[in-house]
Amino acid sequence: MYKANIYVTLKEGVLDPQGGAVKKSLHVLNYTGVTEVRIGKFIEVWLEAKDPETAKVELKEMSDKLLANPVIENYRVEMLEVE
Amino acid sequence: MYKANIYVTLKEGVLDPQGGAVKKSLHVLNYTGVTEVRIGKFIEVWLEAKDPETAKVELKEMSDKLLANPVIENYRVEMLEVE
Amino acid sequence: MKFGVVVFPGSNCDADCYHVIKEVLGQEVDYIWHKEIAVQGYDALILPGGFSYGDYLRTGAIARFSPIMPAVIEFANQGGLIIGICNGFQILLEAGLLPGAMLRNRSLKFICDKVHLQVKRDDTPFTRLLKQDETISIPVAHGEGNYFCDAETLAELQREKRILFTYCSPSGEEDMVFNPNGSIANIAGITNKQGNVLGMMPHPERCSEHILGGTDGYRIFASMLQSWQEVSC
Amino acid sequence: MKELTYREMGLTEEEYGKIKIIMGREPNYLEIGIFSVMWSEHCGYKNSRPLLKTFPTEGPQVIQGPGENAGVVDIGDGQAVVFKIESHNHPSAIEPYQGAATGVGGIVRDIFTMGARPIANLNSLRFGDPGDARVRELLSGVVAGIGDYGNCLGIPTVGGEVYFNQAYQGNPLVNAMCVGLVQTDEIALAVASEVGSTIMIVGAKTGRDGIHGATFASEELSEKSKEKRPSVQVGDPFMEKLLIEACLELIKEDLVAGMQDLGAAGLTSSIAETVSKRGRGVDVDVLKVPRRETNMSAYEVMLSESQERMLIVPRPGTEGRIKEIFDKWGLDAVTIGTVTEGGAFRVMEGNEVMGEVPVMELTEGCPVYVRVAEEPDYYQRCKSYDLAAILDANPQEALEKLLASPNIASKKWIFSQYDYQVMTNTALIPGDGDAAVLRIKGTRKGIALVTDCNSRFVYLDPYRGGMLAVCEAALNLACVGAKPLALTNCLNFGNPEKPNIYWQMKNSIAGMSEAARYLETPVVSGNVSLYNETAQGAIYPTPVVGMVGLLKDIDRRCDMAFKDAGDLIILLGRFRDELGGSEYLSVCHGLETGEVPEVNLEEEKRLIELLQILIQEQLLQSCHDISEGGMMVAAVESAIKGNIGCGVRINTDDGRVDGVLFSEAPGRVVASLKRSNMDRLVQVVIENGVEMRVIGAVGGDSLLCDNNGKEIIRIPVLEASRIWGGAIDCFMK
Ligand SMILES: Nc1ncnc2c1ncn2[C@@H]1O[C@H](COP(=O)(O)OP(=O)(O)O)[C@@H](O)[C@H]1O
Ligand SMILES: [Mg+2]
Repeated sequence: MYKANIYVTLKEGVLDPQGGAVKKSLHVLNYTGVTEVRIGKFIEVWLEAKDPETAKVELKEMSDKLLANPVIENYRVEMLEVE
Repeated sequence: MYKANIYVTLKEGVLDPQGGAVKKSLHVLNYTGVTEVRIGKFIEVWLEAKDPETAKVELKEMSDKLLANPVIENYRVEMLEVE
Repeated sequence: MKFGVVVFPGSNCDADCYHVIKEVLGQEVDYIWHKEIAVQGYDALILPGGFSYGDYLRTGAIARFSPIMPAVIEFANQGGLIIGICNGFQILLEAGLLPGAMLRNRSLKFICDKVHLQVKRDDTPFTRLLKQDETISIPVAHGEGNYFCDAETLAELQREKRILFTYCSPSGEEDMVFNPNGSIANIAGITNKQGNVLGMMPHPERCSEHILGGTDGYRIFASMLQSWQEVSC
Repeated sequence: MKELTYREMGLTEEEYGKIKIIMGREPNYLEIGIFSVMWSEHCGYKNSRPLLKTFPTEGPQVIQGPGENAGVVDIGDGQAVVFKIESHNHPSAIEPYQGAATGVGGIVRDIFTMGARPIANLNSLRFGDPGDARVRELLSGVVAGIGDYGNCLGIPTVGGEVYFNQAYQGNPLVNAMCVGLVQTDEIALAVASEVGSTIMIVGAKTGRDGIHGATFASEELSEKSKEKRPSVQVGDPFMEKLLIEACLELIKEDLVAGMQDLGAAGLTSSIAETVSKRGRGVDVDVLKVPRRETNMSAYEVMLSESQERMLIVPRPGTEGRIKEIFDKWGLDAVTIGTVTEGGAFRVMEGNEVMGEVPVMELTEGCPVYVRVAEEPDYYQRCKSYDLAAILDANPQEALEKLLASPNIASKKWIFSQYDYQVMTNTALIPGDGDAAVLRIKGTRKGIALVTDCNSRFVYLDPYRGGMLAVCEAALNLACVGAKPLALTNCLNFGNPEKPNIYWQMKNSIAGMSEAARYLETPVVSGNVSLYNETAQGAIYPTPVVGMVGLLKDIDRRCDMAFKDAGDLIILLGRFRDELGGSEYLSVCHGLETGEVPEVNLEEEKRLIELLQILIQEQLLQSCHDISEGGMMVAAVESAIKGNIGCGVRINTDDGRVDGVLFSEAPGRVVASLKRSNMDRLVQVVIENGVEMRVIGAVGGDSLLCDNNGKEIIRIPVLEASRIWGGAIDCFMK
């Protein structure tokens, strides 16, 4: 059994209205030191695969196809082996 | 300048409709080894603070107050120093 | 009776609520801008639907820190009548005036439709003109109305009879099939312990005139008016 | 960012030569960029302008025709409606959610730019085969994008249309329409006339979004499109909501001399359009433009298509007050330039002149092409196709197939994702009538809204198809009891440089013009989207019509649901059995061919007027026009809506059975009425010179049809409702 943490973030230059709104709100709450906020997704996937290589390949495929939107998002996969 | 990665995840026991839907879609795409998917948020915050302790305290506060909802979510903060 | 409709920058049902109170119920009403810090002189507050701050991050999360909110909380603690509709309900949850939280609809899609509600109590300031176990028909329009709370809170809500509305079939049967968003125990609306704060996902202001296809919602506002008249006479 | 050549920016060699002559020198990179976006089809209408000139644009009801951000039509009592439709096809093909969302954002800005409060959105969508996974993805993304954006703004999305056809497989269409309400004395226009006036940019900060979007929208989609794709525009509906409120506040306080949204080609086109109207020039300093990203060049700032921005020309001395208002809404409002004499568009970076071009050459100077039109081979072939050789399908099976066709099936899967009731004006919600109806609070009036285009008809016969799009829209409005006032249109075609495509454009525009002229529904605004092609070919020619009508008394409106058992069902209009271009041929015989049914404008007009009278006199219980699926499907839809059965009788001497049941010949409606109203109704119908026939009665719990007394269809309403109601959900599961 494998567990993957997949971090999906907006590509540089792509507007992040959510991050912008949160930043403004943090300023209102007096955290004026905050200079930038970007909001992405943190996806946890548990999967069975015959070996770590297969798992890695599959995870990359699913990220490309489904988990991230390649037009506006980047992603990074981190895989752990669990029992 | 500090950068924090904040991971916001749904608490155990809280239904994750989005994670469930993604899992289903992955099965349809033939990734039948996927046993579970949970979707959370990956929040990146850049901030100025006089020292790392202050930064940490502030990050914890903002997470408690705004970034996560303790009724349904857990969070974890990871902080790095950047220039 | 004088109502105040609290307006957040992304509220969009504020004018609809204002219209119902003024033109249909015939009572006094003001808008209260979220940057105000007092709510004196009002007999009831409405937190209207909309997307208070774009509803980015979580619905209602940012609105809860608006300058007006301490006054709203104080008003609630003093026993003032507050109805939070849709986004208003979400804000009440985030502000802690009501327990629980909202998740995305089970379908992951925004849903705009007419649903049926079962009225659980008719002895509250919001439902006295309805009948217990009656089925009313009312519009919903939301992307995050999937109400969630832990088992303990749910038991408490049930024990204290704080669930005022549940989703049901046109003939009153409660079943997940008739629940548009997946909310726990088919919950559509709940009150606080004292019973003066109501949060509900469906929109009574959208069914308060015949031209809109129904008037069940009007009876909720009219209930508030009658309760107030009773207390103040 | 990598430098592009003028060709990559979409200019031809001749155009480039022309620019050199205008400039009297080699233009620099920024100047080439400015010309290329302004001379794109999207901004310059260089292939369509001569054709657009043929539209009728005037009428006593028209306050503002084409040429401003949106058209304006009088609805009495000092009030007017402002409306326009616009395409966002290319961005939606690349990123369906954001493409569609920003499409809504753009059209909404066009409306409040005129000083109007947006009160309704509609949309017209075309996709390929929903059996295809990519198509479903596009559909889901587009609908969610339209919904989320409009819902957040609190503008109800009250109507529209969706069609599925292989012709749109790689090139979906996403057209969004917005309607606003304005007091006639508060209409704002986009003009900057006073030399010395300042120019302000307000709203969102500028990033590198969608640079060259206008050019990109004027090219065919190819594999390369994905690479060339500019950084995708992301919509921020919350920002737009604030912008609406702030801008309308400025107008209420009469602070603005001119207002212009930033759409395609961003600052460049909005500035050029604002100052060129009066032959002025402008000095603009890009350093003053608030930015979201660092190190942006003048070129990038001028061409960025970042969303949710507006240009404002303040009345003298009002900048301070304007800033205050924007501050209240938490928005930027910054002075970036001045209106000058002499007509030069000068881009500065601080004190340095980065580029200078003559404004008029950007707008009026845009080259105009009258292309060659050539009748395509398929036209005569389809027109003369012998339909007599096609066998009648089993009526019951045919009806079931039609009800399950995604082009006819319930669109609830789509419109339930749109908040169609916010603002509490929607008196006829999606699916309940042939058009959406909104009340105008404080009056007894209502307005009716609709979009229409049967592109299969337009493909088979652009001239008739163009007429039909206008006629169907007008008839849909009449069916709810409204008087059609005026229209907006979005002309979606393939590559106009191809003679067959230009022929489609030319003829469909001619057909639309003729119908609009005859029905007195002038064109007050519109938009053109060309180059809708992929390697597989062009889309069906799709000139979408959006129309607005007026109801004097909103309490007298009519929906499509059958009401009471015993009510009679009538067909108003001629009994016809032409099957050319019908959904029946497509669904039951796999054919998209045949002669498009003839359109008789005089008949159409009489029917439209008759319906308004009948509904005004409250003689009808329901009314539904005959379109996709024909007479039988119209009756079944009314039955399903009313949750009650009906019986329809036909005779074979009326024509072939499938023709009578499923012909989509225009100028006809299926209505129901109380028996007691029959005498009066007959009298009015005769007075108005419309043919009429009783075809059945309402009642029972099944849908029945007899031919010469023999039952040919029997389906329980519940069953029909299940098929019709669930077809799209089935695909989308
Ligand atoms: N894209 C859309 N957006 C909003 N409403 C839509 C859309 N597509 C269809 N509808 C609504 O669904 C209903 C039925 O659509 P359709 O079958 O195309 O209408 P008609 O029978 O008048 O041609 C109408 O009320 C229409 O406004
Ligand atoms: Mg239709």
